Amino acid sequence: MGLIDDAAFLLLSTVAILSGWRVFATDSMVRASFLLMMSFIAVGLIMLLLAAPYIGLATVFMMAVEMMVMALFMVMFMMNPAGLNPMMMVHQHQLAIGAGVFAFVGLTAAVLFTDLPDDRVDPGAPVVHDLGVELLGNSMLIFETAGVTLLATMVGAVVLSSRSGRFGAADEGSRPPGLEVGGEPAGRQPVQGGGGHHHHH
Amino acid sequence: MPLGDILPEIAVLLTAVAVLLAATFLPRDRQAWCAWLALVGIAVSLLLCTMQVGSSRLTFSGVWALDGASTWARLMILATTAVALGLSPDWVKTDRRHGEFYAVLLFSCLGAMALAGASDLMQVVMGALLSSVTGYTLAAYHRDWGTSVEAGMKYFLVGALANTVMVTGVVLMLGMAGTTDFAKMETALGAGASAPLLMLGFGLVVVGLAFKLGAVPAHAWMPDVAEAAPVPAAAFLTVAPKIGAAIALARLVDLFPTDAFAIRPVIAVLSVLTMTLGNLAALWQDDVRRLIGWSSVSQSGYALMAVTVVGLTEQAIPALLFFLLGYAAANLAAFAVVGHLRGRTDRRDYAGLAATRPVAATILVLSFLSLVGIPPLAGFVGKLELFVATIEGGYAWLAIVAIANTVASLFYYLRVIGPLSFGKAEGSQPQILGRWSSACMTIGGASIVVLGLAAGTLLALFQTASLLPVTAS
Amino acid sequence: MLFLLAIAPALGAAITFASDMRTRFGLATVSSGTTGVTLAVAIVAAGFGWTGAIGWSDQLRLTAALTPMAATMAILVPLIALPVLLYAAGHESERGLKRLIVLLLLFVGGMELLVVAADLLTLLIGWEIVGACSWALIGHDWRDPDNPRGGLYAFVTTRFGDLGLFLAAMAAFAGAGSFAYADLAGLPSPMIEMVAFGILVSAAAKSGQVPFSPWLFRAMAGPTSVSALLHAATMVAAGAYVLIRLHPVLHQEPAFAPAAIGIGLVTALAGGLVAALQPHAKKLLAASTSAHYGLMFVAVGAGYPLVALLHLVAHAGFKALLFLAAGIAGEKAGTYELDRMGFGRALPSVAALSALGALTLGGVPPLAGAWTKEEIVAVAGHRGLWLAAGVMLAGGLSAAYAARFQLMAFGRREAAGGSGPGRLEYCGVGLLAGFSLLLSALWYPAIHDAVATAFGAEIPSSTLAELIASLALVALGLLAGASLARTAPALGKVGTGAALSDWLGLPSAIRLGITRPFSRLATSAAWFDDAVFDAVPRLVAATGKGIASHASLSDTFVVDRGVRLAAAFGVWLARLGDTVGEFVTDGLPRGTAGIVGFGGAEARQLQTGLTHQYYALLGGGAALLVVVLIIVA
Amino acid sequence: MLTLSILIPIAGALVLAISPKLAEAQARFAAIIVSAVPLLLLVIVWIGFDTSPSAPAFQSVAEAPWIPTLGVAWRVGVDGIALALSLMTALLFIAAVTWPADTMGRTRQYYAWFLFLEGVSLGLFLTLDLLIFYVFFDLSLVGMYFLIGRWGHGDAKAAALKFFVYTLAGSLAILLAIIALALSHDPLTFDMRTLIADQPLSAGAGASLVLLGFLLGFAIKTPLVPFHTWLPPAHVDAPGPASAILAGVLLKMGTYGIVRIPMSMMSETFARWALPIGILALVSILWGALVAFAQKNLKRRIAYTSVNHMGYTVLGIAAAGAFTAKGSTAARDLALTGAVTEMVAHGLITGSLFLIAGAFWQRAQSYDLDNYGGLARIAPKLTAATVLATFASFGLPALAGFVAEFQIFTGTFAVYPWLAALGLLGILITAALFLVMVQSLFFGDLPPQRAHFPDLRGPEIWVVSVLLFLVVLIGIWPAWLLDLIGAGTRALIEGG
Amino acid sequence: MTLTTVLIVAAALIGIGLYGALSQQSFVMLMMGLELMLNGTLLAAIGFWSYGLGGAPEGQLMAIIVMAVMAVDMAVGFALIVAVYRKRQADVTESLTTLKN
Repeated sequence: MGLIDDAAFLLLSTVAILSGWRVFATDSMVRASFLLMMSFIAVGLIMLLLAAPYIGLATVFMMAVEMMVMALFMVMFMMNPAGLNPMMMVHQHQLAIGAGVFAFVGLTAAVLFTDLPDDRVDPGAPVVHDLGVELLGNSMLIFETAGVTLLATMVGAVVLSSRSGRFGAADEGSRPPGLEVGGEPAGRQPVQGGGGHHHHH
Repeated sequence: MPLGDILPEIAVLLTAVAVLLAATFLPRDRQAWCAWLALVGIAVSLLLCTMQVGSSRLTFSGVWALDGASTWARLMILATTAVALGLSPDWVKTDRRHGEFYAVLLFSCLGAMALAGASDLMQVVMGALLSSVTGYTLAAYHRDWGTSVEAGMKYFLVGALANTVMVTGVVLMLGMAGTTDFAKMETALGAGASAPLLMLGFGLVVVGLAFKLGAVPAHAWMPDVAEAAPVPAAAFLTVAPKIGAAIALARLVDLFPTDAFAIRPVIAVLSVLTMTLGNLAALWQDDVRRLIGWSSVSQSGYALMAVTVVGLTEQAIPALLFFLLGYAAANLAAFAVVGHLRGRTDRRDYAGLAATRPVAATILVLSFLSLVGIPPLAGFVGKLELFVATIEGGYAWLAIVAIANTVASLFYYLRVIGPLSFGKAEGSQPQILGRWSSACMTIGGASIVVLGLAAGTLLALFQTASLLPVTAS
Repeated sequence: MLFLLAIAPALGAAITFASDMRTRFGLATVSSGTTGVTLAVAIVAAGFGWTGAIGWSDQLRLTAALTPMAATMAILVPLIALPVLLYAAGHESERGLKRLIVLLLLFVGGMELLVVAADLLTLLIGWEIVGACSWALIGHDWRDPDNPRGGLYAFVTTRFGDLGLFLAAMAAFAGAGSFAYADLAGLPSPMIEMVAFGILVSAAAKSGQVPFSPWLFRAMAGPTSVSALLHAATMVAAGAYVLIRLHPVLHQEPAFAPAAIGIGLVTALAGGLVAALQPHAKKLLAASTSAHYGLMFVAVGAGYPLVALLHLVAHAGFKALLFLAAGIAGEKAGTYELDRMGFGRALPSVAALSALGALTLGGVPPLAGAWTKEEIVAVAGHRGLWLAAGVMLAGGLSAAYAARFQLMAFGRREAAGGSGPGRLEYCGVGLLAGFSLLLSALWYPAIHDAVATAFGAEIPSSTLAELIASLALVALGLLAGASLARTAPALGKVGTGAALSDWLGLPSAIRLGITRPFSRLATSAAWFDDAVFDAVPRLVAATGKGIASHASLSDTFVVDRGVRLAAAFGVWLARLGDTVGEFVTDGLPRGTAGIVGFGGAEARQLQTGLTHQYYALLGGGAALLVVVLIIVA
Repeated sequence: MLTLSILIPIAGALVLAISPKLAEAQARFAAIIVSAVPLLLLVIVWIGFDTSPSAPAFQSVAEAPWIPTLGVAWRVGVDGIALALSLMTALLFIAAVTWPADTMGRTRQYYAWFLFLEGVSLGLFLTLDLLIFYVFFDLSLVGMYFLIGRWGHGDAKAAALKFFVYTLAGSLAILLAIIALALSHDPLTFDMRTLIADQPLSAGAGASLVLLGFLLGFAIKTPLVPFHTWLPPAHVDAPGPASAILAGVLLKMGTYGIVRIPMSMMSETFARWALPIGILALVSILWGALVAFAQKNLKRRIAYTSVNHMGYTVLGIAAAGAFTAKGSTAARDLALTGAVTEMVAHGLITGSLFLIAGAFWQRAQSYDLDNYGGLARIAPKLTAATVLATFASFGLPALAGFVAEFQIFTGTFAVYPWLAALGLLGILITAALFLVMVQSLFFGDLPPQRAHFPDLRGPEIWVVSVLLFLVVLIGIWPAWLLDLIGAGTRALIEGG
Repeated sequence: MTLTTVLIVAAALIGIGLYGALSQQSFVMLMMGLELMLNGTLLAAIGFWSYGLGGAPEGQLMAIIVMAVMAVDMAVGFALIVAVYRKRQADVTESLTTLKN
């Protein structure tokens, strides 16, 4: 059991890390999102190994859905139609690598230098049940807040992204009042009046 | 389930939902009704919250703190929301979906309140998250205005990283302390074990809260939002989340025993960096809104002074509360003036305002002087309390740094006040937004003065304000 | 009550000022009335032994009292002032005449206060009022900027001396807790020196002793009557008077006598020489004043204040007389250059009166001045032969310039012409001449013995040898003076003579050594103040004004400022090497301002608008925070 | 009574600011009336003031809570020192308000700010609470900032900004020191009387630091060299009446503060630092005089003499505070009485001088001494007033300045002989510089462009006459003033 | 498979995520970096739950919260990306530089 678990963990973590790394090494966004999904699924499976069936599965499913959405998004909105063209857009690369390595090394060091708690979960414990009790008991308020947050997120996301509303184009007139009535609003404005430009190689 | 303990929040939530529904069904020219509806909700909530004054207990299995700090902070947040709501209708009325604006504002208010009352790291995370997502939305609400969406996007990007960092920190702290419940954590930390991973987690949580607070190193959004978000949103976002986060951070710092962990000096350094950076960056600012934004950063630094000495002196919590109150009043008044003047923001455009719009000019001057800490305005009493607390807490050097910063800050406020008072107006009289902005402005200006003069009463109330789970020794 | 003596003239001045009296006669009436009343009060006060006291606070009390010598002085002042004021009312230009009279009366009042003072505070008050009045009087005709400049010079010089009196008062308080003369007797050691020398210095300054003498020349910018009063009975006399009055105290300090004698003798000789060379009538008389007060200093130093007082009285009479006469001559000539005068024919009566004064000045017996001078020779002789010789020499010089003055001013050179002096002027001159003549009675042993008894002091008698030697020198002096007047009328106008005649070059030495360096110092200080102390706010402002870009920032701040600082440093070092320390300490605020302004610009650069850099900032900050937290923990 | 004399002008200012219908003349008249009320009230207090040695130090005391949790309350009361200064302040404000000024079309605001400043200044002198003291200290900056910035000339905005920023730095240092001082007392209180009685912070490095905070703040406000550079521009660019108030009243806040706070409340520490303070004062005396001597600008010249005069004041205070050092009680009492008298005298004298300087600007828009000359011809009254004021300023006897300076020097000499002796040079230099100034303004030739330079007129004559009358009165018969001041200094010196 | 190894794997994911967040120009890719960080955090949470907390339900709750954060960030993030793209045609951080200093 132990050996198999260890082997599975090794394999899954390798997959998680490698695919995670590949996310930023591929030149297609769609591919990147599928790689990310892979990483998530690997982590979800590790969680299953860690005796967290509910969370593990939730992760797997949620992320699968989420990555689909992401891929869809890229196809729908982004400058890279179909998201299939090769592309690689990075900045402050050295620094980013350094930061990543630093974060990894630092966290690892902290982990190694810390006297970690050791209190294994009882394999037979009704973990899902416990979670349910927690959610509707002790941590009720947190759960409720999370619910409100999701509601607020939906409202916000809809407001920001919807193209048209009940009264026509949703964003028409959605700007500050003019400095004089009917005039232009005060303050700085984008140089090209809102035009961005793309950074293709 | 002690629902009674969160009645004010429930009131806000229900109002938000009601506003949302109303926004969906009301005809376009009646969308402003949503604002009044929201105001009524806030009023009810304020009333309910007032009834909680004096209570000091943990509820919802220790997740929610009903103590002086929380109650007063939530009252301030509600009042802030009310002012922002009052400013809003005239400002966003050209927007076709401004009904939702009020709803999001209410949700955001809820988030800040959740932060202020949170007595559990997970609740802190949720509060921060709720406050953040609504904040992004508010900042980017002018979807047809380039800088507004830019500000929202930047706010989001900084916030997303900060929240991620915070969540990581919370996980680490949970792992090391075995709990996220403050009361239990206090016991765990009382043992004095300072594992690297725990400190790491704490540091990351501090960064996450620094984002809400607008403190270094996650302050970058503050000037952008102040400059480009809709003015009511800017007014709200530079104030309300800060109040919540300051209380949350104070609560967190208070968990650590005063002798075993050297976290307070670190907070002090953060405070110094924040106030200095904010002031320096504001020094040559020509855009008044941005200037207020940077000054808000520096004010976060001052607020951190009180957080530094939490647990070291009884004055820390009264100082923090009153400082936040004074800051909120002054900042809201300043934004109200800007809003009232239809977003007028170039420093040079303010020339001669004292002659053309004397009331607005007076209130702006008052609010700036209050932010400097000129007596007897509210800001003065706040700073006084801060100085008393820091000196009593053994951080006199911090007070000296704050003083140097205050002097520097006077310089840039005067860069606005000067032309405003002494300059010659060019062109016609500046146009204004409407009666509601005028009312907000007046309320803000009056409260700066009244809060200063009536400081005694309030401070006496704050004096008894407890901070659970640890009461200041 | 005694303060009435000072208040009376001041009151007269106030009444004159308030009235719209403008005529010469009217002013003459008022002024003679006032001085007359003052004289009467003085006599009554002396007779009844009045005293006075005004309490300012527990520690400050103004007191007044008269000793016999003080009483003499109190009477002398109005006595001289009366004729001088009459003369002034008749002689001086009508423009501003009222102001002149008012100020002269105030002047008298100040002097009286000084005379009756019985403590250093009261003395100081009178002392400085006299000084201030002299400023206003010398600069009386302010339309010519030279006159107020003369007043300024006089005032500042004498005020420098006044500092000595301040010092004396301070030391008295520190030592005795009181300013009263009576309490000065037992002062402990460092205090008594300060009192003695402080008073000596201020007396020397007031009395035009070396090295303060040049101010008397500058004081000649004032009207003649002012000069007459100034030299005879008020301002200048105050110096000698205070030494006489405080002699008992001053003599406690053993070093006082040699110092006073030294100053006095040097001034007497130098003054005599300068006077002998002077081509300017009034300056000649002014130098002679210094010289004669020098003689009084010698007398006081030698321990005979009464002798000094008597010489002061005699001097007051003839010197006022001579000034008034010189004024008349000067008026006629339109200048005070001696070689342009010679009004023996034109103004015979004035010439005769002047001759009386000149002979008294020259020390020709049996006139009063001769007797008092011989007394000084005698007291000097008690001190040592060399001192007596010095005094005799001074007497010889005195005779020489007296002769020169008389012969040049009132010699018979020009025919009569134009009008003579008016009645009021005659009146003044005549009264003074009478006074001088009257004093000659001192030659009678009975009289001077009576005086000695009255004052309770000893009057030494001079030896015959001294008398003969002295009179021989006087005769020699007269001859020399006469011949100089004939053979070298332009003496002292050009060349070495001119240089020497202006106080032997002392004024230029003062100018080069004190005035100019001071004014340079002040200018440098002002520059320093602007350039360095003010650096903090100015730099902040400067950064705000013109400096937008980073490059220009560094240019202005580093390069330009460096250059400026270096240059400034050089100048500063050159000028004021000793204040380098200040410069260095002030680099700190200057630098702070620079950094703050800089920091302001730099801090904004942090906010690049590029989100990924905010990310780096956030990440870096978090990393730093965490690392510090872990390390500290 | 005292509270009223603070609040009435402030209320008057508010009313004036918000009554748009008022005509210019009405506003001015109202302001004069309101500004006179505090003087009246204070005179009443003065009449009832007991100067006998057995009387309590602080009289007419009143108290109302403000922030009880911090021990802050509205406490007012006067001792001899405060009463003398507040009387002078009230008088000078009437003078400044009455002085005809160019209000640049904003008459109501102009007078409102003056009244505001009057209330604030009186508050500072009358309060017995440290924090209220600070409140008024700061508010005085605000009032003056607006007066200079709005009604100044030249580079007024910059001068006002510099003034505000520089002096705020000082006042914040004071705030910290105040807090530290109050915290050292258990329980926390800002009551001056308690702190004077208890001397809570008596020794140690902490006490020195607190003292340093006070001194820095007050040295900036006073100002002492080298913290004085805000003063000249503020003066030069301020309107005449504002300059008069700045020099006459605001500078006194610094010296009064030194007397009232560090010297009274931490006398041991102050005594230890008295010598350095005295040296700083000496430097100010000499430096102020020296720099003033070189100024070509009328107002700058007067401004620098203020540095010099405040140096005298601080010198006297330093000597008076050096109680563990040598020097008898009488001498220290004399020095302190002199210092306070100097504050009053300087207020009156320099107040008049700046008003006169303001008259020059109003008539000819120039302060350059080289642009003037021979004015005695056409402006005899102006000449007389100026001469009298300058004489008083350089300490001529029979005028107020002498009474003050003589006491300072005499008192100081007994404690620090060298400082006093060197300080004497100051009165020589100031004499020279003022006489040169008088000379170049009034004597010599009249430049043709000044041919129509008007003499003092109307209210100007009255204002200057009253001020200078007091200067003369104090010079000749100062007993009434010294008695009042002495009541305060006696309690301080002998009680400490 | 111990807590240490799990945490190290989590650290690796966080490190990579941070790299992505810092290096990617495109908003979407940047967000992927953040997601990857959260992924690591999620793993750490469950690791702690499993090995250190004795199965205390708070660990699981924490994991749910991490997921909530992910979801919320995603949702609002995409909404914003849409809004920005529509108004500014911008999809990389470098395009948004109006607000600075």
